[in-house]
Order: sequence, then structure tokens, then C-alpha cells
Amino acid sequence: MTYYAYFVAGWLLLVGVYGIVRSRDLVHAVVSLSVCQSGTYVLLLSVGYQKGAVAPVFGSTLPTSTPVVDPVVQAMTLTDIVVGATVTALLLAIAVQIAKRHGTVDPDELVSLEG
Amino acid sequence: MVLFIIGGGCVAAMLVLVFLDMPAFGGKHHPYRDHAIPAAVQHGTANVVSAVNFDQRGIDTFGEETIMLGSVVGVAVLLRPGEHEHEEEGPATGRVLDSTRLAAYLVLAVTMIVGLDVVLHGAITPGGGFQGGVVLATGAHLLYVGGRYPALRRVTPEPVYEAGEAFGAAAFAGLGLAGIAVGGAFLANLLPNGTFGQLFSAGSVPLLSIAVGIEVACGTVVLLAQFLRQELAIRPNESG
Amino acid sequence: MLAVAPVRFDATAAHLLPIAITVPIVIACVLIAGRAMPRWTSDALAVAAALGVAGIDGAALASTTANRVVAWAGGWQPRHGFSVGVVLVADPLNAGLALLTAALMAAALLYSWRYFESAGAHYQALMLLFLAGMQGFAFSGDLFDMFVFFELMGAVAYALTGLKIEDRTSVQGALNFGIINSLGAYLSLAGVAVLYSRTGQLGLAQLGHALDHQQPDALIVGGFVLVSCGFLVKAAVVPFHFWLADAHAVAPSSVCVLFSGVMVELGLYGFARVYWIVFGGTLPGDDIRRAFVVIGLVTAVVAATMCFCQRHVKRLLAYSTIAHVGLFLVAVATLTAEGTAGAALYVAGHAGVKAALFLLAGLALNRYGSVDEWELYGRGKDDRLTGVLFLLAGLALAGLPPFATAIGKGVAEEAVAKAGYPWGPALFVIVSAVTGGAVIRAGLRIYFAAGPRPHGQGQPATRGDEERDVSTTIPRHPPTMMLAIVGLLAGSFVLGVVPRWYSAFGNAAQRFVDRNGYIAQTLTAAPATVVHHLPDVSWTASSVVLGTVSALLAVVFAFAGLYHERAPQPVALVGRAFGPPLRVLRGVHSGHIGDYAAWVLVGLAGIGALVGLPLR
Amino acid sequence: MSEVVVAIALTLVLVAGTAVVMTNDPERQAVTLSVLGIVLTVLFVALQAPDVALSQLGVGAAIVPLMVMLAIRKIRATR
Repeated sequence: MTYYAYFVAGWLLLVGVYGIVRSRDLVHAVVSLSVCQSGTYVLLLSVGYQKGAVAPVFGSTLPTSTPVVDPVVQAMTLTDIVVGATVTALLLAIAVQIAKRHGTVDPDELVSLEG
Repeated sequence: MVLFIIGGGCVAAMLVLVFLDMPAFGGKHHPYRDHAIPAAVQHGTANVVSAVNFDQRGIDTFGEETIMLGSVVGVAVLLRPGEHEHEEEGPATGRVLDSTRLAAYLVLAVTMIVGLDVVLHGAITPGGGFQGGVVLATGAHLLYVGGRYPALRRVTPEPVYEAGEAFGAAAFAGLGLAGIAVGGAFLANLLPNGTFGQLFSAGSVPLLSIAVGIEVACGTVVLLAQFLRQELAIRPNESG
Repeated sequence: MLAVAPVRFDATAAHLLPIAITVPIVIACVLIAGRAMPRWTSDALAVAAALGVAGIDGAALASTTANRVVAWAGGWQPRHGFSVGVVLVADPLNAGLALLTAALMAAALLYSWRYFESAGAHYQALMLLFLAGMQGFAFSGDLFDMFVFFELMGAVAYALTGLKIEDRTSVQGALNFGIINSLGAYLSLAGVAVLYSRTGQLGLAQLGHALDHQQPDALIVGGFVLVSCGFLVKAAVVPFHFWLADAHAVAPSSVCVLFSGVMVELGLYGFARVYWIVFGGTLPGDDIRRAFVVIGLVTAVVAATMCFCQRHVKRLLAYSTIAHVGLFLVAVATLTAEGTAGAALYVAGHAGVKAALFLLAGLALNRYGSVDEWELYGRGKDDRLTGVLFLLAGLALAGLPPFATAIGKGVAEEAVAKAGYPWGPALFVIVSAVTGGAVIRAGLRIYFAAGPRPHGQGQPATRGDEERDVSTTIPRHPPTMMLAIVGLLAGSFVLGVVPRWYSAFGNAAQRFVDRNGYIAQTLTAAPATVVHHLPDVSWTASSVVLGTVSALLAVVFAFAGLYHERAPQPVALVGRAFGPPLRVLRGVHSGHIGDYAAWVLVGLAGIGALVGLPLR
Repeated sequence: MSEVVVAIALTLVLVAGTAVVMTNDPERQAVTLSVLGIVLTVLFVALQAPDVALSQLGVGAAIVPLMVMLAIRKIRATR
């Protein structure tokens, strides 16, 4: 358990790249990229986790001396999620245009850029 | 694929070595947190995540909202109808049961209220401009279920939403600049901090949260509308 | 040279930094909200915004000569060396880079005055958001904040690359660019998380302070390699460079100006900044120097070779940019103030020249509907003026004195030789001559119909058919376009002849490598330390001679390219021996996104091995 | 107890992520992606990150899969 969370994150990163490498469809590649990115969410949040601590939202009842998990990594993850979603949207839009121009989204059949 | 196996193998080995050097999962070593919490308390922000997002590291969120703005504009540019395409006017009214429509409008109302609540209470409870904005935008798309695409187009005239998105982003920027004028630093706090845990606490955080909420709600609507339009209305010309 | 008065920060100067980021965003919002406004208004507004940012950057640059400008956002000044806020820091080098960014943006917007009708005001809005991203990235003094602005630059850049949606290659280039850059960014973010787990810090200065004198273990090396990965992808260092040729070849010419002129160089800047401030106190310099001189060398050689093989003019220019990045990296990797000064000046000179070349290629595209060197053979005969500009820019690219490329190259060459790489000057001369030669060859063919008419032998090269930047053919070059081109070339020329300007790079580089000063000033507002020994940035006999030699060699290479078929037997045999390896090299540049992603991992592993293994 | 939940959620994320990559048919991938989004939401709740979980639920489990779906249908239609 000590390092399990980190390994899951690393696995997601690499398996995402594997997805891009073996991809036969650009949409599949874009989705694999977002799997890669979910590795960074897991890594960030695991880094900030503390056993037995609660969420960093105090409200009016929770005393501010209660141990809480790291809010900074959560803020970073939030930013990361937004960035990831919008970039995915952009890449999907580009993939749609590729389909319109080339009639295919298989990287093996796209050969206009070589050498 | 051979490349991937070589490269991936080496990178995996490197990651394992790195991870083994990291502090164990769930440990107590979080120096930044130990500074961030008193800082949030000092500014009366009960939700420390919001404090970090909008107050302490507000400039990150500013950049993030600009990414959102840029991506939405980018998608709008990329998915504009090309030379060999035209936009079809869909049938004016969809054949949807009145009861379905009613239900959709009801759910819409509930979603709107929830969304607004999440935006406004971002400083106190989990949530904030971003999450609330997403909820609001999702609500608007219930119209797609309830009234089909033409109805959605009527309530989501894209230029209005685009302007709304730009307004949200500009409001964030304006609050940042006002921080220079009033508080002596970019994005500095403008308002009194108020009582910890109350609605009107946390200084500028609720204002920034609302700006983000407007931007995200409008931006998400435009984003989804672009994809819906591609799917439903844009057709290649007969000759092209 | 500079008397430094120990003053506390000028608060007014500190405000300039966030304002430089905010102004283009606000104007972009106005453009988006007011889409119905007439075209000339949005053009004028966008150009004015870029010029305004340039003015702000100029003011920031002026206030950095004595002291760094430090702006803590949100007013979270550090207490006892720690702050929960995000800091923006300007020293002469990054303020100058930001100024260059804004100036190039103004030129690019001027060039595209009244064009891209179909994209409307969205085009200018995207350009301004791109500018905001570059400003933010240049000024940011926080690792996560750098990631955010890195992604902002990236996201907007993908959209700008794919702007010409009717073009087959354009959208594909945009996707390759998007996926590879995002992948790099996510690997960087993983690196940020790794470093955060050890130090609990995100600010560059705080991270550097926390890592000082630590034994470089796997975490530090791995964190460094991961974080650098994103920057090196942006900088298009081999083997992370594949996206660049695809993206540059297809993006609108005005966008290429920014990509090649500053965006790629900003990647290199980010890499150097993070190394110096964060890792300068823990990773041994010898190790880093060895690793990155090798990587820079490989980059320069591979890209120069690819450059000479191209017939698609914009792709040729793109490979030339990669080759130059290789040279910049070699100079920066000497880890000396001299090398940094040379690289910075070289970057500035290169930006003007390369930007002018992309715009010239854009002119050809608008006029003839192609940027294919072979198809355009002799087509530009009636347009000698443009042809002369093209050749002049080619010579300047090779390093013809007194362009700033020549003096920058000269300073860098001396620094590399002094750092223990006696082959350095030869590398600089040959690589710059090959890329300059390729440009001159293309110019001679297109505008002067020199050499025999080229004919293909079933080469699988990317051809230069491309959608025009404008919707209709323009018979004459509009004055705004010519103004932008001449202005850019003149900028590079003037920078090379005004001693006050080029010698300022010595001070800038000294500040950049003054790690302790950066950390102390950011965290405790300590005044900048007085530096007695500044690197000497001036024309020397060797820089004049080597620059002239490069330019002459470029002409020789150009004619060799034109008349290679008439070469005498022994020379032709030698040439043929290069055939098979060249084919392999070109085959590697497959345009296939999966291959590119695999190469990213190989590069990551390679850098990890180069940096990490000697430390065991 | 909470640690067991985290471990289970991590394992689910690992499986779901791998499944997304291994799903070759993009249309089905939109579904597995949505599942990954939901599983990640659960993990974030277990890691005491309700703010992040809320966005992940909206974005990762709903909006992104929806966009993927729409993009795929458009691409199908162009062929």
C-alpha cells in the first residue's frame, strides 16, 4: 500500500502512451491521452493524501486544527481537469476535421506528412 | 512498437526508482498545506481548496480560465462550416411529448438552482465557480433531451454565450487589475474578509468564483453546442 | 559596468508583469464579445494590444537593468522565506524575451492585416491569447504556474495550427502537435508532483532552496528529467522534435512566425531556467553539460540534414529552426554566462530573420498557391525584389555579419570552445551554413530559376501544396505585408550594429545564471549582487571571420544543391553513399502519431540514462 | 477501513484505465471512458477531495464522454 497509489499513477501514464502507440483511430488516441492525464490526477492526489485526515473544508463546525489532506494538490488537480477537458475538446474538433478532409481517422492511412 | 517496448521499459524502470524515493503514501509531510491553511483562515475562507484556487494561487486559475476561453474559441474556429458545407435548418418543432418536455424543464429548474448554489457557496462548501458552471451548462443541455436541437438553438444563441464567456473571463481579469489599484498587487483581496463560514466571507473569493462560474457555464454551452451543431446541422454540399 | 543601487522593489514596476499578461486577455475578450465589429477595428485593436504589451515589456526591461522585478500575485509576500502565493519574476533575459514575443506578434498581426476572413475576429483573439500565454510563461517564477501557461500556449497554438480547415495536411499537423505537446506537458506535471512530494514547494526559488546541497538521488534526477520533458518537447529537441516540422509546415505563415521565432525558444528558456534555479544546487554541472551538449549536437546535425532534403519551403524552414535550437542548446548547456549570452543574442537575431523568411514563404503561397520549391521553379522571376530579400535573409540565417545572428553565433562559438569543446565552432559554422544554404538554394530556384529544373524520382517527400493563407490570390504584395517583412529583417540587422543593445546581453546572461541572487531576491527582496565580471558581448575578429565563412559556405552548399547532378564522378559517388542513411532518417519522420509518442518515451529514457547513470 | 476503500478504488481505476486503452471500438470507448470518470470520482471522494470529485463527475464522467460520442458520430457520418 505504501507505494501502490504511485504505481497506479505510473501505470496509467504508460498505458495511455501505449494506447497512442497502438492506436488505429485518432479518437482512440485522444481518449488514450486523457487516460495518461488521469495518471497525473492520481499521482497529485496521492502525494497530498494523509491517513486519517479529512477534506480541507472547514465549514463552521470543524475546528481549524483538525488534520486535513493537502488542499494545494487538490487545487492543482482541479486546474488539471479543466485543462485536460478543454484540450481534449480541441483535439476532438481537429479529429473531426481530419475525418472530413481525409475520409479516415486511421493514422496508418494518413500519409500526407512524411520526410 | 519495438521503440515503445524499449522506451517504455526504461521509463517504467525510472518511474519505479523515483516512486521508491518518494515519501510513503498517506504521510504527514505537507509543508505547503501547513502554510496554506492559516492563510485561508486569515482571509476567512472555510474551503481551503477555494482559498488556494482563487486567492493564494489565483493566477493559476486565471491561466486555467484563459485556457478554457482559448479552447472554446479554438473549437468554434475549427468546427466552423467549411467552404464545402452548409448548415441545415432542422425541423422547427420536434415531436416530443409534452410530459417529457415538462419534466425536462422541471429538472432544468432544479439543476439551475443547484448550480447557482454550488457557485455561490464555493468559499464555504465543496464546489465553486467551475463545478457550478459545469452543472449550469449541463442543465441547459437538458433542453436537448426535452425540446430537441432547434429548441436548444433558440435558447442558446451562441454569440450571446460567447459574449457571456468573454465577459466572465474579462471580469476575472478586471478583478485582478482592481486588486492592483486597491490592494497593491494583482488579484489582491478587495473586500472585507467577513465571518468565517458565512456566505459573504472570504473577501474576493466569491466574486472570482462567480466570474469563473459565468465563464465556465457559457463556455461549456458553446463547446457542446459546437459538437451538436456538427452532428445535427452541418452537412456537406451536394457537389462537394 | 553597472552600478547597482541597493533599493527595494519598485512596486510600480512589479505591476507591469501581471498587466502584460492581462492586457491581451482583456482585448481578446472584447474581440470575442464584439464579433460584429468591422474588420479594420478588430485588426487595429489587436495590433494596438500587441504594441501596448511590447511597450509594457519595454518598461519592465528598462527597470530590470539594476534589479530583478518581483511581483507576488495576490499580495502574498513571503514571510521567513515562504509564501503561499505565486510569483512573477523579470530579469533582463526573460523581459527581453517577452518583448521579443510582443514585437513578433505585432509584426505577425500586421502581416495578416485584413486576412483570414472566414475565421473572423476569432483569429485575432486566439493570437492575443497566445501572446498572453507566452508572456505568462516567460515571467512565471512558479513551476505549476509555468505548466498552466505552457498549456495555455499549447492549447491556443493547436487551434491556430489547424486554422486552415480546408487544408488536408493542416489539420493533421495540428493533431500531431496537440497530442505530443500535451503528452510532454503531462509528463512534466508528473515531475512537478514528484518534486512536490519531496519538498512541498512549487515556486522555483523555494524548490531550489529546498533542494540545495541534496544528494542527487533517483527522485531528483527523475523529477528533473520528467519536468524537462515538457519543455524539451516544446523546444523540439531530438527526439521530441517530430511535431514541429508537421505543425510549422502547415500553420498559417503569420502563426509560424511566432512558433519558430519565440515559442520553441521559450521551451528552451523554460528548461534552462528550471535547471539553473531548481536543480543548480543539486545536480552536478559537469553531468548536465555532458548530457545536453550531446543532445544539442545530435539535434543540430539531424535537423540540418533533414533541412537540406526538403522541397516544401516552410518545412525546410521548420527543420532549420530545429537545427538552430540544437545550436542554442549546445551554447546554453555550457552552463556559462558567455554561452547563455551568445544563445540569447543568437535567438533574438534568429527570430527576426526566421520570421521574415516565413512571411516571405507566405507571400509566395498567397501569390502562387504553393510553397513547393520544385513546382515554383522560376515562377518568381518577375518579383526580383522579394527574391533579393529572400536571399538576404538566407545569408543572414547562415550568419552574415553584421546581422545579430552573426554576433550571437560568434559569442556562442567562443563560449563552447572555451568550455572544452574545440569542435564547437566548426559545428556552428557547418550547421548554420547548411540551413542557410538550403534557404538560398530555394530562393535561387524560385526567384532566379537557377540551376537545372528539378525533377522528382518518386521521392516520398511532403510536397508543398497548401491552402492559401488568404481566400483569393493576391496579385501584388500589400504594403502591410512588406512592412512586416522588412521591419523584421531590419530588427535583426539593427540589433547587430548598435553596441548598447547587443552588449546588454552580457548583463542579462549574468543575471540569468546568478542563481543565488535570484533565490535571495525572490524570497527575501535582497538587492541584486554587484557583478564585476560581465561576459564580453562584442564583435571579435573570429566572429566576423567565422560569420563570413558561414555565409560563403552557405552559398557553396546552395550551388552544390542546385548542380549536384553535374558533379564529377568521385563526388557523386560520395554523395550516393549518403543515400541509404538519409532514406532511413527520412523514414523515421513518418508523420505517424504512434511513432512520435514512442519516440517521446525513448527520449525520456535516453535523457534519464545520460543524466542519471553517471551519478550512480 | 478508509485505506481499504482507497486501495479498492485504486484497483478499480487501474482496471478501468487499462480497459479504456484496450477498447478498440471508439464508440464503446466513450462508455468505458465514462466508467473511468465515475471510478475516478469514487477514488477522489475516498482521498478526501470532494471539490475535485465534483468536477470529475461533471467533466470526466459526463461532458468529455459526450463530446467523444458526438465526435465519433460525426466522423462516422462523413465516411
